Amino acid sequence: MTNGKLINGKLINGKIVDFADVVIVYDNFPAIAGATFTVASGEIVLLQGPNGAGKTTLLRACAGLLPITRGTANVLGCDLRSDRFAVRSRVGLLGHANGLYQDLTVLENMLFWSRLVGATRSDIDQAMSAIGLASRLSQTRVAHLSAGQRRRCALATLIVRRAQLWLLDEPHAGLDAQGRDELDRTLRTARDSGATIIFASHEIERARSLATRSLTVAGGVVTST
Amino acid sequence: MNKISGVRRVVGAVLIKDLRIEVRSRVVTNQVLPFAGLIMIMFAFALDNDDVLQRVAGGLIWLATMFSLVVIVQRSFAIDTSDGALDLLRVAGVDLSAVFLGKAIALTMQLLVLDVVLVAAAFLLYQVQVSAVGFVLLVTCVIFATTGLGFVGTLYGGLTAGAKGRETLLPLLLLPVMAPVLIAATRATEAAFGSGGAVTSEGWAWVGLLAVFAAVFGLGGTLAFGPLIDE
Amino acid sequence: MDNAGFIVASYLITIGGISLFALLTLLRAKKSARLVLDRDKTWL
Amino acid sequence: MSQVSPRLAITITGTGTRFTRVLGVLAVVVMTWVVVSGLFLTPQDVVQGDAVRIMYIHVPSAWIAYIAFIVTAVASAFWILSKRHSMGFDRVAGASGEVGVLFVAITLVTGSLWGRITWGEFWQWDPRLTTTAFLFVTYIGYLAVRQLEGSIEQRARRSAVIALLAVLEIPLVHFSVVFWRSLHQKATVLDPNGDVKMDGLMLFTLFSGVIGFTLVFVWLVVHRQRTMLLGDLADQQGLDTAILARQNEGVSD
Repeated sequence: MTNGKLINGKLINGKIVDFADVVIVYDNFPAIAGATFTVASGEIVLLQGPNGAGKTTLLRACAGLLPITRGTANVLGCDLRSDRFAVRSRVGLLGHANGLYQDLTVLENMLFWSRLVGATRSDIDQAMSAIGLASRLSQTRVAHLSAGQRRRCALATLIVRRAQLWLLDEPHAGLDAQGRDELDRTLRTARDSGATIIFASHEIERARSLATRSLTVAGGVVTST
Repeated sequence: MNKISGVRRVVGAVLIKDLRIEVRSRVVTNQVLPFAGLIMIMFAFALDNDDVLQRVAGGLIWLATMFSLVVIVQRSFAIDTSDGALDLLRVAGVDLSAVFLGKAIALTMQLLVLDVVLVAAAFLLYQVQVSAVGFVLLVTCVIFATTGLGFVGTLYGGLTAGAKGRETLLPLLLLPVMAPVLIAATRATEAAFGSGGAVTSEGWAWVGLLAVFAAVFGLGGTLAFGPLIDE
Repeated sequence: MDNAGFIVASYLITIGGISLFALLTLLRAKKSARLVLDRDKTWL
Repeated sequence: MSQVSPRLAITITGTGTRFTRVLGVLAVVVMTWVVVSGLFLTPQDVVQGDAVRIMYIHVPSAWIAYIAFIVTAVASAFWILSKRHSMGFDRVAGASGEVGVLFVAITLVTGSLWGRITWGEFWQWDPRLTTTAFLFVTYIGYLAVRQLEGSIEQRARRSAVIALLAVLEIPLVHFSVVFWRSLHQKATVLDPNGDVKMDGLMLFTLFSGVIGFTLVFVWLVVHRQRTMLLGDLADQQGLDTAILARQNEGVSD
C-alpha cells in the first residue's frame, strides 16, 4: 500500500501501473504468463499483439477484476494481490461488451451509470457532446442504435466517470472515421486533464499516432517495451 | 450519512433500471404470467376434481410462484450479463449489497404482481372463497413470502449468473432453500381460504415463519452477495 | 432372523458405500501423487 | 535445494501416513465388531424384533452426517474469518461435505429399509426424515457449487458462503416441517428409534457404532482432504509447463 502516495490525485513516484512477473490463471489456463511492465502517469500506452495474446486479460486485471496468481501487481498505488477492490472505483474500463441495457434509451443508460458514480446531468451532456453522440439520439433505445453509436454511448458513460486510469479494449472498433477522430480527441483531452490511458487496438496506424508508447503482448507476456 | 445516501442512490438506480426494463420488454407479462397461469390450468386437468382443487389451491399458487421465480431470476441476471453490465458494475466500485437490495426489491415487486394474478386465477378456476379476516391474512402472507423469495432468488441468481450449467444449477440450489416458504406460505394461504377446515388464526404463526425467513435471507444476502458474485 | 433381507441389505449398503468412497479417494490420491513432489506433501 | 532434478525426487507416496494407517486399522476392527455384534450377538428387541439391528448402523451414520455438516460450517467460518484465508480450511470443509453427503445417503437408505420393516412403508413424511432429505439435497447443491469454474480462492469463497447459508437454512426447514406435521397429522407410526429397551450389549454395540463411524469419518476426511491438496498441487505442477507453453506461443508468432 505504501508504493506511491496520492497527492492531488497523482502518484508521487509516477508509476500508475507496475506489474512484475504477473501470472494470471483462470480455469488452469495461464492467460498471463509472467508479464512485467510499468506505465507512468500521463502516458497513453498501446497494447498490440495477436488475438488471444492476453491483452484483454491484462486490461481486466488492471481494473481489479481478476485475481493475480503469481508476481506483484500495483495499480494507482493499490496492491492488487492484497486488495484488488480498492482500485476499482478509480479506473474506467471499456471492454469488448458495452455494458448497455438494450431496452433502455441512451439517456436512461447514461443516467443509470452516472447515478451509480454520483455524476450530474451536465456531466452527461458534456460527455455526449465530447464523443459526438447527437442529443437527438438520447431518447432512442440502445437496441435501435448502430454498433458505432453504441460504442460512443459506452464511451460517454466512461467519460462521465472521470477515472484516473482508462482501460480501453478495442475502443476504435465499430466507429467510423469521424468517430475515431472524436475518440482520439477525447482521449487526449482526458490525458491533458490528468488521466493515464492504456488501450488495446488492431488499428495499428491510428493507434500509434495516438499512443505515446506501445507495448507488444504475445503468449501472455509483454515482449517489448 | 454519506454512505447511507450513496447506498440509497444505488438501490434506487438498480430498482428503477430493472423495473423499467421489465415494463418495456414485457417478458413477465407476456411470458411468465401465461406460464404460471398454464401451470394452474394443467393442475386442474391433472387433479380433475373440484373438491381436491379447492383443498390444494394454496399449494398450487405457491408452486406456480416458485417455478416462475426460477424463470424470472434467470431473466433478471441475463439482462445484466448479456452485454457485460455486471462486470462494469463491479468496476464502478459500487456497493454490491446495494445492487442486491435493488434487484431483490425489483424481483419482489414482479412476484407480487404474479401472485395477485395467481390468486385471482385460484378464485376463478378453483372456486376458493375467502372471508374478510382471511383476506388480511392472505395479503400479509403474500407480502412476506414474496419478500423472502425475492431475497433468496436474487442471492442464488447472482451466484449462478454467468456460470456454466446455470439453467440446472439454479433450481437445484433454489428449490430446497425455498422449502420453508413453500410449506409456510401454503399453510397460511390454506388458512386464509379455509381449505380442508383450516382455521384463519392458524395462519398467523406461518406468517411469522415467513417473516423470519425474509429477515434471515435479507441479511444473509446483503452480506454475502458481493463475495458471491465477485471473481 | 426376521426380515433378514432388509437388515443384511442395509449393512451391505453401508459398508459398501463407505468402502467405495474410500477406494475412489485412494485411487485418486495415487494418481495425483505421481505428479507432486514429496516435499509438497506436508503430512509426510 | 538439492541438485536432484524434480522429476527424480518424486516417489509415489499417496495420502497415507502412520497415523492414518493406525486409524484405518482401528476403524476396521471396531466396524467388524459392530457388524458381528449387531447382526449376530445382540438380542432381538421386544417390540421391534430383529429390525432393531439396523439401528446400530443407522443411528451412528445419521449422527456422523450431522457432525460432518457442522465441521463443514465451522471450517467455512474459519476460512472466512482467518486473515490468511488458509486453503486448508476450505479443503477440510469440502472433504467433510462430501463425506457428509455419503453418510446422509446411507442414513436415508438404511432408514427407509428400517421403516419398511416397522411401518411397512419405505417413507413417512415425518419431520426428522423430511429434514434429513432436505439436508441431502442442500449439500448436493453445495458440492455442485464447489465444481463451478474459477480459481481455488473463488471456489473457497463461494462454497464457504453457501455452507454458512445452508446452516442457517437447516433450522428453518426443520422448524417448518415439525410445525407442519404437528398441525396436520400426528405421526401415529412407531418411531424407529423409540420403543427400544436396551440391554448392556445393545447399548455397547450402539456406542461402538458411534466410535467406529467417527473413526471412519476422520479417516475419510483426512484422506479426502489430502487428495484435494494433491489435486490442486498437480494442477499447479501442470501450471509451470502450461506457462512455458503459453510463453512459447508468443515466440513462434
